[in-house]
Amino acid sequence: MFGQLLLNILIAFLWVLLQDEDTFEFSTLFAGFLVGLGIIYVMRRFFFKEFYLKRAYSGLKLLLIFNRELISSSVLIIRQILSPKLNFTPGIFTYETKLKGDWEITALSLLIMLTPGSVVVEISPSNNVFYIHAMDVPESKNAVLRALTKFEKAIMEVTR
Amino acid sequence: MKANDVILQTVSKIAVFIILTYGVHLFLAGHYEPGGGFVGGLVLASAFVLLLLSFDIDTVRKGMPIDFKLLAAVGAFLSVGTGLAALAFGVPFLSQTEVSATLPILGEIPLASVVLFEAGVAFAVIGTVVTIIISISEDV
Amino acid sequence: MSASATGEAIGAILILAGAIMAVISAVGIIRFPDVYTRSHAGTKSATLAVLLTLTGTFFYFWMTDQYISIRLILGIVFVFLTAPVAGHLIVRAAYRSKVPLTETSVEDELKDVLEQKDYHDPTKSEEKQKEEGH
Amino acid sequence: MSNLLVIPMVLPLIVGIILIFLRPFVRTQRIISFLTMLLTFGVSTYLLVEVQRNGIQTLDFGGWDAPYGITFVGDSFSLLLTATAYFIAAIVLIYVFATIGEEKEKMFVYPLILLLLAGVACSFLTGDLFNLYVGFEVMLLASYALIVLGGEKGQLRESIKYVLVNVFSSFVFLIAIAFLYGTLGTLNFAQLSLRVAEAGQPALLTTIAIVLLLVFSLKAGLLLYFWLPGSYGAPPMGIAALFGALLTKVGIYALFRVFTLLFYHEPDITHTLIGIMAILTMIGGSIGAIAYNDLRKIIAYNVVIAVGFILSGLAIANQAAIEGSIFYLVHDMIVKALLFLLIGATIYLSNVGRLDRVSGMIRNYPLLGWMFFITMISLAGIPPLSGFIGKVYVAQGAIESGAYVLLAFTLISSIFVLYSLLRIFRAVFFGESTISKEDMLPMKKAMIIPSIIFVAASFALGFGVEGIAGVVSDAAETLMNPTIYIDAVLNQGGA
Amino acid sequence: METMMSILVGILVTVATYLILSKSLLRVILGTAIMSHAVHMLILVMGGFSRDSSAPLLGEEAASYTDALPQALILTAIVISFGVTAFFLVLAYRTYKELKTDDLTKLRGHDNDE
Amino acid sequence: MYMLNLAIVSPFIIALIVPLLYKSLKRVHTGWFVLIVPIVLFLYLVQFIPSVASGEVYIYEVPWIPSLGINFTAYLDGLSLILALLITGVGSLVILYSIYYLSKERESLGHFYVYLLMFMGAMLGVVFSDNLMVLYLFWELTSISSFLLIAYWYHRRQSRYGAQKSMLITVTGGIGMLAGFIMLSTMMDTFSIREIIANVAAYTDHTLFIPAMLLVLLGAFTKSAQFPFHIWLPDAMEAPTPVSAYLHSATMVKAGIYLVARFTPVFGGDAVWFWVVSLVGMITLFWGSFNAVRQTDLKALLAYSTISQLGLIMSLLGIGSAALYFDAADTASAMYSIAIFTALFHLVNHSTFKGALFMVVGIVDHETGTRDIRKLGGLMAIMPVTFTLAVVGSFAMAGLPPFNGFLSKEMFFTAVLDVTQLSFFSIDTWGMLFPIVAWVASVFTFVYSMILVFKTFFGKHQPEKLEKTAHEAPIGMLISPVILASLVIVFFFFPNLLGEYLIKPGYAAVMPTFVGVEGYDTQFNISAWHGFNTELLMTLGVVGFGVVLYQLWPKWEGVYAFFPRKWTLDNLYNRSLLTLENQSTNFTNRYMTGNMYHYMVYIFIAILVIVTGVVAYTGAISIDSSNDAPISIYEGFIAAVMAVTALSIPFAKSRLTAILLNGVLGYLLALFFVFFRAPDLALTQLVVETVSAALFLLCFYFLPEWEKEARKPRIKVMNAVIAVSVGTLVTLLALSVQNNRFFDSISSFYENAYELAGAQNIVNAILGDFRAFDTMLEVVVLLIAGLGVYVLIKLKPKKEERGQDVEGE
Amino acid sequence: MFQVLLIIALFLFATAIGIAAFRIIKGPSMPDRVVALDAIGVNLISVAAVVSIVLQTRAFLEVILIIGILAFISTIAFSKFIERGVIIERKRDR
Ligand code: NA
Ligand code: NA
Repeated sequence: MFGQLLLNILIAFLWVLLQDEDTFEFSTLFAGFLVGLGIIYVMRRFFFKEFYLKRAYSGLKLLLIFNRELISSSVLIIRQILSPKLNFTPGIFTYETKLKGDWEITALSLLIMLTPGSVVVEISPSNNVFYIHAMDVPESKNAVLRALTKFEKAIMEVTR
Repeated sequence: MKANDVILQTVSKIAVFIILTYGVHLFLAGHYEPGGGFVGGLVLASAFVLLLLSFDIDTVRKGMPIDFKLLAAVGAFLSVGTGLAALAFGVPFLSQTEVSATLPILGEIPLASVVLFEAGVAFAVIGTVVTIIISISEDV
Repeated sequence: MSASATGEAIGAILILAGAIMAVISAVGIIRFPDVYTRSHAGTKSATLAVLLTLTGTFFYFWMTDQYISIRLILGIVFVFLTAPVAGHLIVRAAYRSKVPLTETSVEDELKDVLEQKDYHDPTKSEEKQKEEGH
Repeated sequence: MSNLLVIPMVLPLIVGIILIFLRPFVRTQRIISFLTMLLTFGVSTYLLVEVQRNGIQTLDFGGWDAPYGITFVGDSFSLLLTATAYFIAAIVLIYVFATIGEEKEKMFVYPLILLLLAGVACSFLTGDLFNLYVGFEVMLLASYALIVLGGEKGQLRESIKYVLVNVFSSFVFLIAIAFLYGTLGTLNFAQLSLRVAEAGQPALLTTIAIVLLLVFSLKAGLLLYFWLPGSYGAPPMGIAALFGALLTKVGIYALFRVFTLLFYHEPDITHTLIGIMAILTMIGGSIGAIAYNDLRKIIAYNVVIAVGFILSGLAIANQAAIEGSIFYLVHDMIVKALLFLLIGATIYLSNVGRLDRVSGMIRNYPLLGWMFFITMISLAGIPPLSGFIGKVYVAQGAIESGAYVLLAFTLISSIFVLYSLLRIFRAVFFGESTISKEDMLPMKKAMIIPSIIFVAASFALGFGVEGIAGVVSDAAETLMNPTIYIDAVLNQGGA
Repeated sequence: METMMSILVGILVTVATYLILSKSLLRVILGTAIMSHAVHMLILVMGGFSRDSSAPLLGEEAASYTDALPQALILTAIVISFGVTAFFLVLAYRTYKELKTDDLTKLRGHDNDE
Repeated sequence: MYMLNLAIVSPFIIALIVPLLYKSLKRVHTGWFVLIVPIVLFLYLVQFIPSVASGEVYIYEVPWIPSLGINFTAYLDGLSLILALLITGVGSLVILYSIYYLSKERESLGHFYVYLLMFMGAMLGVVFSDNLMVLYLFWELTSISSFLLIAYWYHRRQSRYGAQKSMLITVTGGIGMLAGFIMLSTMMDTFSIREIIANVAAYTDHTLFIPAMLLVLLGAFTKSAQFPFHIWLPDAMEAPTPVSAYLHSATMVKAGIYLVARFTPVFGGDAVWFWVVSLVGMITLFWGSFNAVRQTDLKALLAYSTISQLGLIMSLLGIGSAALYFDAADTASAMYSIAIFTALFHLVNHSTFKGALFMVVGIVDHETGTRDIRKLGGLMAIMPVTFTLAVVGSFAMAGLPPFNGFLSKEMFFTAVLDVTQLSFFSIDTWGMLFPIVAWVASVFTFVYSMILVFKTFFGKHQPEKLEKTAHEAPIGMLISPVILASLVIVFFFFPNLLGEYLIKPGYAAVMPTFVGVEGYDTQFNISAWHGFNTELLMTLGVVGFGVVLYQLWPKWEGVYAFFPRKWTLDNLYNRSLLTLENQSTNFTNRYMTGNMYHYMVYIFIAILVIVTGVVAYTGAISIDSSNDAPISIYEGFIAAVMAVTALSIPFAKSRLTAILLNGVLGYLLALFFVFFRAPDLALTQLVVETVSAALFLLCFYFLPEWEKEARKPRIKVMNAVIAVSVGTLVTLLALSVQNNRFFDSISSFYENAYELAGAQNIVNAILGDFRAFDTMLEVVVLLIAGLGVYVLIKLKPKKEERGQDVEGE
Repeated sequence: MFQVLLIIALFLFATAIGIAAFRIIKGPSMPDRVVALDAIGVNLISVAAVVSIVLQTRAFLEVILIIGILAFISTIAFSKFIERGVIIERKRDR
């Protein structure tokens, strides 16, 4: 219930932003609210889970961690692309997570995948085992695992 | 092992909201910026397509029990109907009125018949595209 | 240095960086040995490239026109959100359609799991095997 | 401005859309669709009379003057064809009621027919080249949906060809529109005509005209009729009757419009080519009509022959020939519908589609047999039935222009028409009766009433030529004098 | 630019034509899809091209606008092509299901009478 | 006022109620009601004889299509009166005869009399119509009613065959005639025969004059069974005998004669007319008589005899037309014009004796069950009245006294002998052929006439070969032939009665310029005795040779072997129809293969040939790219990528690749839309491309993988050539258009979109307002596509359902 | 200078697109091609953004989000097709 309201307000603001008006108009927000109401009404049956957007700080921290990992692993992969001889050993390994629920799992997956050098190939039906493909297993597996635990912790700070 | 679509479905839910909002915006913006009934409708339809791809027909049906064929017909009816409305005023068929009313809360919105016309276009597009996609998908 | 010149400069740098990134990732798509590794280049590096470009464009319009484009922000968010999912789906599809890992691959912990738990994909017909050219 | 002019197009359109909502109520759908056709026929006829009184009717949609908006132009030619089309549609509907089956009735057959007619009417009435394309597409898509209605193997097989050819021709149409827009910068027929005239129809425009000629030839079945015999054999007969009566006629209409209003400056190239194509069409059609024992094929090739015949008039392009073509066009629309319905009834009653598998049906179904006989006579152009006067006028036009080859082929083709249908009559209706009294299927009234009406119409049109002679000569005069059309569209109200 | 575009249109038409002449229905449909690209591009090119014009949006307050009419025409044409392609594709698929072939040479019908 | 028009139409009106009478009054033979019609009409027409004989004509016009000059104009003069009296007079007798001939229990008389009345009305229409189009109308109606009457017993194969043959030949001729009529009317701007006759002098040098003449003759010759179109007549004998007597001997076949006579004032005097009419007539005369001799079926014999006699009349009309070459006052002209008189005289005579003979044969057939002379013989004793009638008819036919045939035969000899004295139309010694052919034909005529009488009525009676026990016909059946036979004799003894009141006015109608010239009244005195002149010697020779030939018949039968069966005209007709149908099937099957590929190849080739041809002819291609906007490097690069992508599609190994590549094309196209400053287009293109790709994927699950095109390299190369040519053509034309922008676009108007439509997006203003109609319809297109897809998927055929598979075949 | 840089950037993007197109043509596996298509989509976004600057218009910024949306949808569709053949299930057995 709360999540829906939140989302509605979110859409209303999104609406205001999309209008590209020079000044903020309450009427526009209201129009956006109506639009959101319509959309959410149409979509109401998809709300299986609720969504909380709190703990902005935790979120920001997560973002920072993520950015650092993003840049470092990007460098890694660019080096690999540009190295005259391709010399790496990719592979798939597993990782069992403590996270629970669709949103947490999804968030972690997104972070893993956005970090260059690692892709989630599968998630077990039980929602707890990640099968991850890494560019260079001996070298980056540990780095990925380290990043994973960092992400996991940061996510939990946000969600729990 | 069954494929686990949790990532896809979770992200799709968010994406669908963005797409739907964007679609409505495109539809209404058409008078001034790129967009309009057709593109708006198509984008809205693609939101449904995304839902269908991420979930399945039964789920989407349960979520939105709409007969899309009829939606298409409603759209066509609106488009032709706004044209016919002109007949009642003794002006040529499809004459669009150009009133941009300033309503108390909503502010200035283009209340032109063209909006109704475009809405018809959008409905028709959504209705048709989704009808086609669902019809094919169901035919196994 | 005027705001517009700054905008141009920041924009140009970011965009150029993005363009170079784009080419590099494209090279990766060409050079890497299998679809899994290519997907690292294709969906991740390219994502980074587009994020750079969009950010550059955003800054340009912001600095020169004082125009904050929500579309751009929305675009950035959207790409951030969806590009990894896309990558995940492609790789999973590749794996499930039995596209082999490159020979240099060292380990595959998924292989047994996928096969052992009576994994059977009914939609997989012969013609699809043929289609992948393997 | 007369909003009435849009009614022949928009009424079936809106009713067709509404009927989609009335899907489960078959009876209601029937009544409404039939009344709509009748009403639209009435309005078209009224407009036709109005044109005789007050000249060409125009309607600028949205109030945007030509050439900027889209304009509907109702002259005698277009309204005569529109009225005829609705008359035919109304009558054919009765046959459809009786034969199509509830399953298809619940699958939007009436909305689709109404939309088909809306497309046809749009094509007849529009004064805008691109809108003509759109009108074509409305008609074509409705026809695509109708041709596969039922999903039989044969239908699917032939529909593929029908759809592909039409899709392709639509592309070529767009290409031609693009070229014309590039050179002339406008889409309005009247303005196009002015600009072609002003430019003096140089070689490039003539070439583009030829591209358009090919486009409409594909649609009309002029020379490029390969798709036609199969397609017209595919759908349920009631639908096929509409196809046979209306679809090629729209292409023919477009050819007449384009090559009398726009590209009439180089007849040595364009009209000669039309003439050659018409001759080849008549030859191919004639040969095809006697080549098969399959009833559907025989009548489909008869459609082809008529296309060649009617376009002979355009190739000759003098007042008499054009008048003759218009007379013949109206006749052919009605009698082709009749022919299809009769063959439909024959196939239904005999349960056989070939002339070598059944005989003596005139003993079982005398009314059917005699109506077929009359239809045969009518199509052969024998007086006093409706085909005669058109034939005479085309021939007269040919003689006036010294087009003796065309004269010969038009006349010889009517012998082939006669022979091809005589083969059917002789084999199917004459001969020993093969259907015993016990096995005889009862003939539904609704199945035969439409044919009776069409036969009556053929007689009425034959005897009552005087009644439409004025309209036809006005139509031909308007076609022969582009200024009449241009003035009506571009100088309305003003000068 | 115009010459290059015209040649590109020609290439697309060539490919489309070649595909339309295929046996396989699928190739044919793909041919029509490519043909639609070619045609839309052609209409655009026929509208003319100038580097000095801006998009036909009056809000941009440009000195001159590019010709909007061909754009509107293409939009309509795109929509129609889409409808037709959808129908054609489904027709092909139904045909394949009923007749078990998508080979046009096998979809002859009973033309060979007598 | 319009009694005459009404008279013509009255048979049609009565025909409408005949089925009613037939159904409601089963006990009375329908013929009795029908009989009233011709009798009343005959009596009505008889009234006209005196006034017409004194030179009056009657015209009544009922407007039909006045604005086109097509009116129902009834025109009564001497010529039409002769024919009309024959039509109604012989008609009355035939109907009377038919009442006894056709059983009211077994036959569907309702149909029969409808056809017969229809024919009668049509025939009256032909002879009374002054308007060419109305004449044509009735002319074709006679063909149609003849068709129906021949096919009266349509369950018989031969009936259907004969009916179709006659219809095809006569209608074809009719259509030719129509062309001739239209040529005449186009030349002289009238449909009225009278006006044409009045104006023709100014048009004899018109280029259309001779074609019109030949076409009109085509109609006449086919209808009157002239060589080589005579072949339908013997097969028309499948009709019931009263029909043969009426249509195929006394009246319908005379329509062609009538037409030639009617148009003699138009075309007569022209060498072509003279030669064609007289020669065709002579050939027909000979060929008919020659073939009649070998017939074993009595009706077939009479059919060939009719052909022959029609040829005779035709040749007389041809010879007579020569008179018009000369000045009316010229005495020489009178000599030839007498042939016209003879023609009309023989026309009447022939109707009497041939009508009687048909009825006789009908009686024989009716009473014995056969018409085969090989089975017949010795009937003289059993059927004395019939025998007498046969003798009268046959001897008249053979040209023996004291029967009317003798008179006209003698006059015919006079006419052909006169031709030899002609010195015009470059006739020279060829003129001798006329009397020779005439004489030879007369010999054969004598022979078959004798065969008719002697093989049937003399010799041994062979009851075992007959289906029935022969006996004399009922009195009712004999009345009509007796009346006709009486006339045969009456006309011999009082020929001038006939000549004065009927033939002379008829002659006056054919040769109007000769009326009233010096000696006009005296030349038409018919007498049986002219002294021992050449004509009489010829007749004696005919009898002599005829008797010899008759006696020696089996010995010279072999002559016919010179005309191999394979090469008869009948065979020619049959084989050409068969060949036509077979070759049509072959030909059509060869190109209408049902293979879409072939159709597309034809279409592409047609486009290439025609457009390239016109381009080559007009020189439409003119290219100048100097004004092009410069290409940016990235645009060029994208274009190159697009080209490569497109070109690689045909080589794609899998459909998914192809669809992906197509998607790339679509996306890059969107990019070009961006380059071309078309944001709306780019948006739409992108979405549509994606949704289309989704559709492709949806359907792919069910569709087969695309295989490598299993085609011969030759075909692949051809396809490639076609494809490249089409592409090149489009490019060249596009470039030419860019070099030839004759006018500015109208679209600057739309730049006022904000003021006009309150919109800033011009494209949208066009779509939503200026050209909203297109948009509305495009929505409808989409809707239909959606419905179509839905219907296509949801409505599937139910297997094994009756009717379904027929509908769908 | 700025314009030149932009043109260079556009050229680079075009090159990237070209390379990706080459991968689509070459394959070898289907997922390879989808990866490349995705890359093209992403590069198109960049091009649209840069062209907006070159042409001094905001009109094409609309295109950016659209491409993002559509690239996402099409990649899902293609992946599902490769993986399961059916891209839209009637009922997911999950
Ligand atoms: Na990663
Ligand atoms: Na719009």
